Amino acid sequence: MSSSTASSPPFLQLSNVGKTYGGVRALEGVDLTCRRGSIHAIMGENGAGKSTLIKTVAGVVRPTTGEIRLEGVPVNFHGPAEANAQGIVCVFQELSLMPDLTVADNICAAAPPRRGGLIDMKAQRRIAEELLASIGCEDVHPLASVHDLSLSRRQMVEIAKALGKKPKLLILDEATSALTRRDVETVYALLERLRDEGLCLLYISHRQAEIEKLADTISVFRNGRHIETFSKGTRTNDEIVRMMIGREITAHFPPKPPPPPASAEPPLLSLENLSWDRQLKSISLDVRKGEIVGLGGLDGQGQKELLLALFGVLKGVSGTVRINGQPAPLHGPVDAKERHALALIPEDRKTEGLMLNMSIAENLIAASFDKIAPAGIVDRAREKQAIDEAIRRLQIKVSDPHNPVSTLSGGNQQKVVIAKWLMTGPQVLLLNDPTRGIDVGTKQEIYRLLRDLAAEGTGILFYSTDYEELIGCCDRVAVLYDGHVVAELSGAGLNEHALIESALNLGPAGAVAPAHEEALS
Amino acid sequence: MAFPKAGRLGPDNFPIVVALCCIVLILAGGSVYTVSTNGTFSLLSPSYLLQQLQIGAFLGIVASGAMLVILLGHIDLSVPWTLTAGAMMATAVGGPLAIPAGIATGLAVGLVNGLGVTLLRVPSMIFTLGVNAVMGGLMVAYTGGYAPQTDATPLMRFLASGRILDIPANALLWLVVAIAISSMLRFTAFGRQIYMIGNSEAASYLSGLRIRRIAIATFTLAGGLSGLAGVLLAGYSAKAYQGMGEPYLLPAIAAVVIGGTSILGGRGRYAGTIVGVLLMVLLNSVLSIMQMPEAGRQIIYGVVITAMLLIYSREGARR
Amino acid sequence: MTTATATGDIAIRLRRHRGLIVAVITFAVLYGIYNLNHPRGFSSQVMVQNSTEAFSLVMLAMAQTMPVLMGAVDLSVGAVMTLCNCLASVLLSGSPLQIALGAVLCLAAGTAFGAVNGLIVVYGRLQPIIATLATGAVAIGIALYIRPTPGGSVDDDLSWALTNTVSDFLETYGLFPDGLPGWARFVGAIPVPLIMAVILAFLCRTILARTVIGRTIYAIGSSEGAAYMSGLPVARAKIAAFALSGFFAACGGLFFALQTSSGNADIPQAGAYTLNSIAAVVLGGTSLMGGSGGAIASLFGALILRTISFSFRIFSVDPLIQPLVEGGILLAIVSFGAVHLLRVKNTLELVR
Amino acid sequence: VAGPKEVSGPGAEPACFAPWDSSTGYLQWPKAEAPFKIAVVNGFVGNLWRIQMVQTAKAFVEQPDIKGKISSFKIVSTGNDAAAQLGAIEDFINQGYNAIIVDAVSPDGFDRVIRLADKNNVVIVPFDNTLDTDKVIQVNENQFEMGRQWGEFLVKELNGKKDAKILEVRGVPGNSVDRDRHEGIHEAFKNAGGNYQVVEVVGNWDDGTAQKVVADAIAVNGQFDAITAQGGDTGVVQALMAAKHPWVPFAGESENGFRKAIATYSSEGLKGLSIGQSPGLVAIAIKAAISALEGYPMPKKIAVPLPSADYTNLKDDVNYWSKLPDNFFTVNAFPPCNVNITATEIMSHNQENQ
Ligand SMILES: Nc1ncnc2c1ncn2[C@@H]1O[C@H](COP(=O)(O)OP(=O)(O)OP(=O)(O)O)[C@@H](O)[C@H]1O
Ligand SMILES: Nc1ncnc2c1ncn2[C@@H]1O[C@H](COP(=O)(O)OP(=O)(O)OP(=O)(O)O)[C@@H](O)[C@H]1O
Ligand SMILES: [Mg+2]
Ligand SMILES: [Mg+2]
Repeated sequence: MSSSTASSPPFLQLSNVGKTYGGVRALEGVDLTCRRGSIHAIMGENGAGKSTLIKTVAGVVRPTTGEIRLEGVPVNFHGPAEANAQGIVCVFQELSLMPDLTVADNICAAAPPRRGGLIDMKAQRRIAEELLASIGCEDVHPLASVHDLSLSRRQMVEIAKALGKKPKLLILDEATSALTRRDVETVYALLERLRDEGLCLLYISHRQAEIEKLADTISVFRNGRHIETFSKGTRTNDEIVRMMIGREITAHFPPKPPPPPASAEPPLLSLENLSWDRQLKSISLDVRKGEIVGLGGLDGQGQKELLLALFGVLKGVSGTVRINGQPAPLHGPVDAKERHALALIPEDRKTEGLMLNMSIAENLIAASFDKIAPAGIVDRAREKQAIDEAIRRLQIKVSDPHNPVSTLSGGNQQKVVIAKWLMTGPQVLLLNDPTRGIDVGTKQEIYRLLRDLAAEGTGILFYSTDYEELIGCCDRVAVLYDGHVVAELSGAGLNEHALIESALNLGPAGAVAPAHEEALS
Repeated sequence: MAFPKAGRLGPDNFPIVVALCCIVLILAGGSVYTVSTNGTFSLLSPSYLLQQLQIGAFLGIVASGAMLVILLGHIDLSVPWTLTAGAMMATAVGGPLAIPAGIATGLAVGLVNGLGVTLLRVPSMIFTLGVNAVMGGLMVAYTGGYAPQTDATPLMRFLASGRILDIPANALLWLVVAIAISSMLRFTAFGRQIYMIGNSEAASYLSGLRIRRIAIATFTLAGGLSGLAGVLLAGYSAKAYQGMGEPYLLPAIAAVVIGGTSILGGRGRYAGTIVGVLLMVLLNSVLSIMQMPEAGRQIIYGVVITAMLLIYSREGARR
Repeated sequence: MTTATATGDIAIRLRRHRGLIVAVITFAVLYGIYNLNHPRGFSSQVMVQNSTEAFSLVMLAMAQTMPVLMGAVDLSVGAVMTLCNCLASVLLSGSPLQIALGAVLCLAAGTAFGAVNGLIVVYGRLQPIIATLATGAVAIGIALYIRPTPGGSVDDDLSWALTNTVSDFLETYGLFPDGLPGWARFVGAIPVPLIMAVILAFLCRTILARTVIGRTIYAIGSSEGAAYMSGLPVARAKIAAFALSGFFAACGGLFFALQTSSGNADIPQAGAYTLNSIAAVVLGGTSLMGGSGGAIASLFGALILRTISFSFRIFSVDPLIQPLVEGGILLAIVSFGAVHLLRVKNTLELVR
Repeated sequence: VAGPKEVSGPGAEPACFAPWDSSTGYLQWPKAEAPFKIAVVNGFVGNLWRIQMVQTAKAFVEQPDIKGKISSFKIVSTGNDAAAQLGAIEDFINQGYNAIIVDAVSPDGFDRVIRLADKNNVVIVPFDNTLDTDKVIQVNENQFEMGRQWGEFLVKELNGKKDAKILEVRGVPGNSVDRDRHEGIHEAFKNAGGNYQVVEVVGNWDDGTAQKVVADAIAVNGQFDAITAQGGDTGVVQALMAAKHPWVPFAGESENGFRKAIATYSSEGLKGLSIGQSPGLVAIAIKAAISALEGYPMPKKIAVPLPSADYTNLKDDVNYWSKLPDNFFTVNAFPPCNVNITATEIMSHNQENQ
């Protein structure tokens, strides 16, 4: 422990905290201490127990064993409301905004300003405006419904909401995973200011760069156990990674093959002047066999819509899509899957990717009935074989494929989604930020998998908010800005500087569209 | 999880066992009554039990349709007048085409339900309510304007109240329906996909399932089962009449839920529905035999359902 | 953000209240047509009649709004109304004090029954739709026990005073023996049930829009998990929502007793009211998924439903075609909501 | 002051508008100007009885002697909702209708509309499901008497068997008709002085329900010596046949199916009595309303003769129709009232309409 203030008790102290879900030990014998005026990062691979740890502190789950002390006093919360009352505020990994309520209602949800016993709408609006302004989100209207906001705006609203509770201990559980670069800067500045004001901050992220920049203390978790706590800079990155996954990691990204020679063969997927609503503007793009094409840019510039459009989810898309040179009209997911062998890994795995209450096995076969039930009757043997193969291929950590998929950790859930689609044998794979909230180890597995698929001839279109990932993993990156492709980067031109420059539309091509504040999507 | 491994008391089997115990309790309670009044154990006689099976078969067939729709995450409130319309059309057409006409009527109403729910995206609870009102209106207008024939054909009568080897013919028909539906739910892509859509429509859609077609087919099938029940009921009563469907809506839903199917969809076993139906029918019959006044009957009805569901949910919480 | 958002505010509010606006316009059109064709259209008598007839359904629509905003359904509202109707037929007579006490008891009974529903849903973890289906049977059973056959007595004066205009009310109780003061003459033509319905609807709206419990009700419908994580009193709000549902159902039952001067444990009637309450809420534009909509919207939904049946008294429609027309109009109005599908360009929004 | 005056009899056309009993009072309204505006406010419409009633009303006002007296005629059905029914009545009062015929959803609760009707000199005539009030004129068959005749018939057919086991299939619980008929039946049993064992089941006047509960009752109680059912009689007959229960004396309603069964099986022991509530009551109610509007004194309670037929006097195409559906209610015409629309006429009337 690097703590030196021995006189006063530490702000937060966990001793021997453990939590089991049925047979699963999510946490075991955790001892942890957090001081005021520090940003304390928690690291660990998927399923390491980070979220569970946070939930025990925030009163969402009751620990099965152990004790939590706040400023030396043992506490036992019956729900997040009680924790909030003690100044423990958490921004959870799964957003806790109510989508149908207004931004102001959300921000002031639990303790709205009141006058004469009734909620004071004017005061509430003022508070919301002030909080939003303090994190640089003046573009969010306090009366807008949250469901009209983009994911990155929602995360900012979530942060504003947490700040409104006047926290003493602020916990951010992957709260910045979808933030745009610019927001991240604002949030960094904010967090540092809060630290200087004497708050205790717990910060969970899978982005090593963020932690390097922000944290002063780092704790690493593995398999529900606290491995070590140390000050930033006392360990190398490789050492940290080894602590997290318990083994050596060699190269971060698999090597890229040399660019294929220009061929007369038509591209696998070819978009021409694709437009939709106000969010996609005349997009032209090719994906060749065996190529991984990235989609870059700030969040909410049309990347998500482009993937949905290709999968036939959007109505009123104009322009042409060709697959292997043949025009491929976009009729819907069924058509995309069965006729064109497309696959989409959606944005939100909990609601769009998985049937959470169903078993892992059922989820794996969900897209492959034409394979395992050729005549409409499920072939049990084929089903079992397909499931086993999928679990093996993606190394999904399951004790029993008949358990509900909701019992898996985030990373393993994502693997289930990917495995489900690989089972269909897609020729084009569309990925919407597949590594969001996934640990380095799993990320690496996914990168390698993508590379292997490409080598087998699959075309991959890959949207990510992580620049490093785009650079390391993609052969070529199309950067979107306000629905336009503003740059296509490849080879040496594919670097962080160029990515950021074109994402902000500052490139030599100049402003394609008038500067447009991304607010309502 | 929809398909627990055989041999263990999974969360989907627990309600079935509890409901079976409840059935035993009902029969025991009823027998205490018959012994004290008549000195007989008539509730345990094969003839009484077979008769309950015969009466239960109608509810069983309606509940089969209700279960499919509930598994899909919807509800069908159009059962009363769909059933009646099936019966009235069957008797109006008469002759060898009577039964197909009745079932076809049900299928048609179910198709309309399915189209409304999937294409118009009106919540099923409200759309089927509207369809029920429209069907009621149609039948009133039809009866008033055309004075239709309402006598059941001999085949309908035989299917509803005949016996084969002393077993009620309609119970055998229910058995056929039961086998067909439970194997459909277990072994066919269609059945599995009903569960998936019931669990998450968005995920099913993005998995490339034909969610509309499956939903329409499910509603249509449920409508057809209501039509079939109408045909049989007309055979049982030897005629079709307006109010015949009313007593089947809520008991069917109750039977499905008592059988352990989640009212939210995506989870449940057909065996549960069978047990739920038998429970409802026996409870009704025993209360009628005991000459229980309506007030007490309603209270017992409510308390039994609540108590059983509380037991299920406690069990669910324990896991 | 002071000047620039003035128009933005209006646009955003219109967007948030689209359902309500559609309901108000639909009602205005239907009700306008009815009155224009009525021999005594737009008169006080017609308003008295219409508001008396609509009152109980409006209350049940309020009662149903609470659970529906949470994404639940209460299938016991009709039964609780019937129970309170039967109770009132026993309790609403005697001295003014006894009557007042009786009314309070009825409302308390309805509220308590609703609270029990809430407790079963929260602590028994049952799905509301099925739990209330079962408790509704219990409520009807108790109602039948209290009043095995229709009948009972309700104070005549109170019944007359509350089902007529303000001036009738004042006259009945002789509040102004020397003639009505100016203000009373001014408001004298307004029906008392209309005033009560508006007050209760605004009470309901205020609870929903301006209290933490109300906000939690919306939050639960929007995302229950998020509401819990946000530290909102989820369990308390659920129980409160069902208790309030019981309270408004009791208001409906109480008025029903005043209107009919009797109690009647009529099972089909209870069922009809329950189903109509759901239809009213939906016609008001409140989503059965919860999270959006409101009390005022449901008020108009109930009025639309009533106005549809008013029309048969004005226009000559073959009596045996009327049920078909009524069902058809209901189906058409709810299907009309499908036009918004034409605007949806992202089909994923449809399957949520 | 507006409203009817209490007067003493005799009233108009006593053969048709027969007073209930000697104590029945009379009401007289001020004479109104013909032609009249008349409305029928029905409750529930989803069964054949009500449909037949509506058709009878429509046909009746088309008859030459009535047509001239009516300027506007409307029928609405409000469903199972007392508030809507009361509202419809009030609405018709507001619209200036002269008379409103009501098949009431509830026997109580009409105080307010009766008060309004009196204020406006509107005649309200409840029929079939009548009201517990003496402030209006009402038209009905005597339900208690019907029950008593059923009971007496069974007593007679039991040929002095005093310890007989009798099955009584009751109607909708809580309804006053069910109560009155039940009391009439038991009055007859009591007067006969026997030691009858009566098993009651609830058939809700519904064939399907009646059939089920009778099947249960037979399975548990064995054979009965006699049966009485308030409705759903064809269902009861079906249950007897299914259980191979021997035919026994059976007193019940007037569905065509029940009369067909009596006609077919009376020789085998189904000695039946059929008395029923007639949908034709609505015609008498309309006629009574017109008579009241013309200023004649009218009995507060008009007893329509019980249309009765038993196994000894059933005749095909006269009081039952072997070719017509079971559901049909056989009795529709009341000659003393000049109400001569028979059940079959209603059907052919419709068929011509097609
Ligand atoms: N409700 C639950 N029921 C059963 N097991 C659970 C539950 N929640 C979490 N677990 C299990 O507890 C372990 C720790 O999960 P947790 O969500 O804390 O991991 P994490 O470190 O936050 O992972 P990630 O980085 O993927 O979010 C995992 O194995 C997970 O499967
Ligand atoms: N004066 C105000 N200043 C700031 N915010 C306001 C103001 N009035 C309303 N709001 C916000 O706008 C939202 C809509 O509220 P408002 O009360 O105006 O509409 P409403 O008609 O009450 O809505 P509903 O019908 O849903 O109850 C509220 O949730 C609140 O957040
Ligand atoms: Mg986590
Ligand atoms: Mg508001």
